Amino acid sequence: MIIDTLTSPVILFFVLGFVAAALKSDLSIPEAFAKAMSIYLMAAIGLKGGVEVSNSGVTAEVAAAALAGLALSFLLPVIAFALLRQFGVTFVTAKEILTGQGLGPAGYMVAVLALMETPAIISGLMLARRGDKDTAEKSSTPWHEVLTNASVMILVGSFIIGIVAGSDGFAPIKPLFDTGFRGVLCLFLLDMGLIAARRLIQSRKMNLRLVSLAIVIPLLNGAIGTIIGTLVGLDVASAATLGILAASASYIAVPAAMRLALPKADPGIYLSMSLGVTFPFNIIFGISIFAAFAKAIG
Amino acid sequence: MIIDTLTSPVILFFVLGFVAAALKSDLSIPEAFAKAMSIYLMAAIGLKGGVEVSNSGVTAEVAAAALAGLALSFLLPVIAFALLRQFGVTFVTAKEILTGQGLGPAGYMVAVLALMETPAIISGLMLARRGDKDTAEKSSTPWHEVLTNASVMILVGSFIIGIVAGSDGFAPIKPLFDTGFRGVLCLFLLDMGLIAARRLIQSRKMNLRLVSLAIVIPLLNGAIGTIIGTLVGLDVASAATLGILAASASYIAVPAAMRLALPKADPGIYLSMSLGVTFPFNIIFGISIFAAFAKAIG
Amino acid sequence: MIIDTLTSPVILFFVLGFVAAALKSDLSIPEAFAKAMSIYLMAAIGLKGGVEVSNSGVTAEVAAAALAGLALSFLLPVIAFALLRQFGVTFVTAKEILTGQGLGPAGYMVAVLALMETPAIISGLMLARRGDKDTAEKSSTPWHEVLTNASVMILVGSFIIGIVAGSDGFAPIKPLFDTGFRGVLCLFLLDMGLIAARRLIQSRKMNLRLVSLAIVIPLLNGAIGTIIGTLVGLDVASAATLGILAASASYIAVPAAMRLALPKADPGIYLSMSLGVTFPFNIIFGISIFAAFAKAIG
Amino acid sequence: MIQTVSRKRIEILVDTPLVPRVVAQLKAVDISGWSVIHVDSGGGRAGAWQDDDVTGASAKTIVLAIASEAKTSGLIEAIAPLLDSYGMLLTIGDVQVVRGERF
Amino acid sequence: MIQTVSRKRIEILVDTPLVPRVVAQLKAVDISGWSVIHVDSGGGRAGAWQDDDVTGASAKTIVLAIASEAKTSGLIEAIAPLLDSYGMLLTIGDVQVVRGERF
Amino acid sequence: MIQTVSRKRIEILVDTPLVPRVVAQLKAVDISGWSVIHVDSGGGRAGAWQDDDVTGASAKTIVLAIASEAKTSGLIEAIAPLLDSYGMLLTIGDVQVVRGERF
Ligand SMILES: Nc1ncnc2c1ncn2[C@@H]1O[C@H](COP(=O)(O)O)[C@@H](O)[C@H]1O
Ligand SMILES: Nc1ncnc2c1ncn2[C@@H]1O[C@H](COP(=O)(O)O)[C@@H](O)[C@H]1O
Ligand SMILES: Nc1ncnc2c1ncn2[C@@H]1O[C@H](COP(=O)(O)O)[C@@H](O)[C@H]1O
Ligand code: NA
Ligand code: NA
Ligand code: NA
Repeated sequence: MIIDTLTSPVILFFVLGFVAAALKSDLSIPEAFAKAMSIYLMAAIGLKGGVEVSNSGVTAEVAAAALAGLALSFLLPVIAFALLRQFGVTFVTAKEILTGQGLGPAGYMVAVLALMETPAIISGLMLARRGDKDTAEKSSTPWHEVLTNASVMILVGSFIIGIVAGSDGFAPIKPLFDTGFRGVLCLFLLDMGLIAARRLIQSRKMNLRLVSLAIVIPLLNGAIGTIIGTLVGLDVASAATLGILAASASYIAVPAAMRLALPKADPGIYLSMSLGVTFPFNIIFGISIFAAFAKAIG
Repeated sequence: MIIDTLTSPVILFFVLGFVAAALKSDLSIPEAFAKAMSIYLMAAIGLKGGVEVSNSGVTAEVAAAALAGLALSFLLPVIAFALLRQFGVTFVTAKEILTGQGLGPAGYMVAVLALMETPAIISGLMLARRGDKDTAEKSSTPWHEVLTNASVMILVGSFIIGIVAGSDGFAPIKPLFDTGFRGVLCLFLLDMGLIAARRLIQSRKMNLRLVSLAIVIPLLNGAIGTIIGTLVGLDVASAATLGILAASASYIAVPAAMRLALPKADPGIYLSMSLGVTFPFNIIFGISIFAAFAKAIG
Repeated sequence: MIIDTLTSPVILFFVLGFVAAALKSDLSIPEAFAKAMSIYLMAAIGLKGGVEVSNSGVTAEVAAAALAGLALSFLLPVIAFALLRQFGVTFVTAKEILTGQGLGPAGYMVAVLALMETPAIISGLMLARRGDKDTAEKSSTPWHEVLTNASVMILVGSFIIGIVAGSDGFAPIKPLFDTGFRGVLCLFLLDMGLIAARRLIQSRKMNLRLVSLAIVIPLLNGAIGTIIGTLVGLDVASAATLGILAASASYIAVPAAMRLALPKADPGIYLSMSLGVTFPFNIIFGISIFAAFAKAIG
Repeated sequence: MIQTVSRKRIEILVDTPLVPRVVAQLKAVDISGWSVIHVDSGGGRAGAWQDDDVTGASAKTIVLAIASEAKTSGLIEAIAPLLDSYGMLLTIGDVQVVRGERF
Repeated sequence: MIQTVSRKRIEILVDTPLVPRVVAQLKAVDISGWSVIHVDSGGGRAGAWQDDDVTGASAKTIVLAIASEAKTSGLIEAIAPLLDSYGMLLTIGDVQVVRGERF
Repeated sequence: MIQTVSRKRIEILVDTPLVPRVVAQLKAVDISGWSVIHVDSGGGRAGAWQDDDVTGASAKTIVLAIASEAKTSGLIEAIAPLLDSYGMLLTIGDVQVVRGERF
């Protein structure tokens, strides 16, 4: 199954970006285009999730997944305490890979993603604050920043649009948001590959302990997520997806919110671990691992 | 019918952008991407209009619409005198909404849009100049800037390309310019929603009189446009479209030309009214109002 | 056939850009978007070439084309000595135009393009260095820069991805990379038209001798390429394509590599000739000329 | 001849997400105008970086403000404690401006 | 030791559509070189703004020019009357340049 | 009162592909920090240009570095020979910085 993953164009483009940056190529994706792609991807997953929920309605399974996601999202930061939670792009890639293996997670899992994003940021911030007692900024609440964070807005917003529009309303915009989706994901992962390798090369403070943390903690969290997903009765693919969500970083949403809420924290090392280690690991191995694990315990 | 409008994803994305900016979210569409989308949208409507005229030929109806558009475009600035004429994006959105309601305007209406853009800018400039007698810039003619304005160029240029290429030439590029169109429009209106709300929040000089002007004048102009469209024998949808064109601002073309031609005029208040009030009003209410009015008198 | 070329939307958008810039319109394509389009186009041609080679396998014909391309790529700079070799965008446009005339070159020609890009840069650099004996930079090798050049990376990388993924892996990303291709090419050529005309207007050092060089040398090289292609047994369209490749500039890859390797050389005059003269000539006349020539000798 | 007056040109290099904080500090000392310029890449003690980070968390910008000497002193007092912890860089130069009343 | 000479560093903040006008003024006083830098956002008496305006009418840029003192004086005379009406901001600083003959 | 020290503000306008060369020169004279700002367009003896060139070969940027006077002198010596052949523009101004030990 890792072989399957490794021959998917989506992953191969990530590898291409990684190799190009490792070879110190001058290849780079313009910042504005990378941001546009991330907005497009978020809007597309939000819309598709919303349309699927508008089709299925809010069933017991949807509610169970949502509750499991919320619980995980609040608890995992406390369990892992050292690393902030992470979601987002990995989810999208996971969905593509799993679907390519005939293991498409239920459409409502995107709603779970949106649900998990927010409390994860909040828990992360609360934990980070505990070690930061004497700052003047302590009093300023980050809630507003978290809830109006660009990724949360676009994900939740387009999820609601998807519910309101339904399949019929979605039809005319489907060519852009559905058909074009995987191609854009390729180019986005090309950029993520470039960023991951450059982060690793430029990072000076990275050491073996941090690298293993950046792998072990997601593995742990992913296992917990997969188990809980299975316990609340999700199908194999959805449980694996919950595992992947629990193992991933919101590479998009969390760091900017953290930078604002905790100006004293250097984003460099966190970003290096998150984008340089955890993300490649999750993309290349994590997705296969949790899928296998979910199948085994499912 | 306003309900129909309000559940269209295109409008919902506008609302999402508006809400996000009103909540002071950091969501923003990169400037380069927004400009790219506006170029794409202009090229797409130009091409599609050209292809339709190449199919239908220049019939009496086309000629009537073109003449009505030109006349309106020259006269309305004089009638409304206080506000510059406005078209462009609203037209595109109107076309989507009306088509979604089985009321697709004739394809040649895009030619009318292109025809109206230029004299509207010119009339606006001439009126604005009357109150600006003592400037050194007075002598420098704005004609060149107006006729080579980016929006006019791309709209007229791709309209001509559409006529030359015809349906056959258009076929290979149809997937990008036709199928992807509505999706891009969603993302563009997301940006317009963000801009509209930010303009309103940041504007200091806005007052109730200006806001009502920014609504009443477009309503008046739209009514005149719809009546003239009906009088020259356009079908209901095309007459409504002419009304919408008459009610709208060239949110893209006019302000930059004005800034160049009248350096002393602060674009802030004009942009706040145009992007913050008239555009949202036209998108959410105007389209439905003129469609209903055209049906009533049609 | 030149008429056919001139009514293709791809070429018409180039003409539109050229005319707009010649009229000093303020129309411009945001830099980030233009770069994104060039990355997309390179990825798309690499992928499609790779998929075609994965379908056909490496036949004798593919090997012959590859060898002819490599030989040409090393030798032509020496023959033409005054002008650097040029490929890339012209190839893509040529492929569209020829295919539109029922003359689609074999898919593996894209591999030839990628193969030719690298030695062409290297030969060009070696020649340029001969006239630059006394610089401190002489010793620093440009090989690394050339081989990791962004265009080479993306072209070779996505070519390999195309081979690995094959038709099945390519299917899900085909809507973006295949169906949308020609539309994006239109917008990209719109930008190239703007750039070409602006280069010509702004260039102060251009004279008739340079302009004729910028036309005669590509014509010569293209003839040699077409002859060699025919001699090694390529079909008419592929031989014409080899001619076009031999006649073209890597408008994307070469100049940036040159700027780095030869800081003393002013890129201005080279870019003016390449983007302002050779590219428009090749696009509008060269493609038809080499197609006719290949048919005549084929 | 047109009269010019001396003013300070303040340049603050700061992570983009923190710009609102810097602007708040400017307003607190009554500096009412500022302009923000994007920084593409750079390097320092913490290594090199580019603006390619999709999260935007490590993007940097320069906040440029023209102000009177008095207001500038106020700003230095207010902002100096944050310089290190926020990873900011503050430089102050002298410039001449025409009609400087507004600064 | 390499010799440096004193020149003026002129910074003109202006609405992007007006850049050609500013460049024309520079050329009129024989300043033959300039560079244009994009400004992302800012704020002043007329409120805050970003470059998000698709019309481009309110986008701002900085025109940067290095010039001799004499040419700079000429520019100030020429451009001062426009500063207010065009909403421009002009600052002049001192810099050292190597091989300053060209400015 | 917060203490400030004098430093040099070095601005090097250079073709974007050559930035790594400039950074290497900065490092060679032990200037360890720099920031890179994109230049949109400009004009000089060789005519006007915009950043619209898809090849990136003629795009320009400003490398900005704050450094001590001693290091700046070293840089001028090292970089002056390249200025003309590389088509670079180097200006040096005076600025005050807070906690200047790091430069
Ligand atoms: N003191 C200042 N320092 C830097 N930029 C300023 C200053 N004042 C105004 N600006 C810039 O000039 C623009 C127009 O200023 P104003 O005319 O005061 O609204 C602002 O939006 C800022 O971008
Ligand atoms: N006096 C100047 N002030 C600011 N920028 C300049 C100046 N002279 C030249 N430049 C910039 O340097 C580039 C190359 O200048 P040149 O070598 O004179 O063509 C120009 O295109 C401008 O971007
Ligand atoms: N001496 C300097 N001159 C200009 N920019 C600097 C300097 N030192 C640091 N910077 C900028 O500030 C950022 C953070 O610096 P540091 O905290 O030293 O890593 C760098 O990445 C540069 O963009
Ligand atoms: Na990037
Ligand atoms: Na925007
Ligand atoms: Na461009």
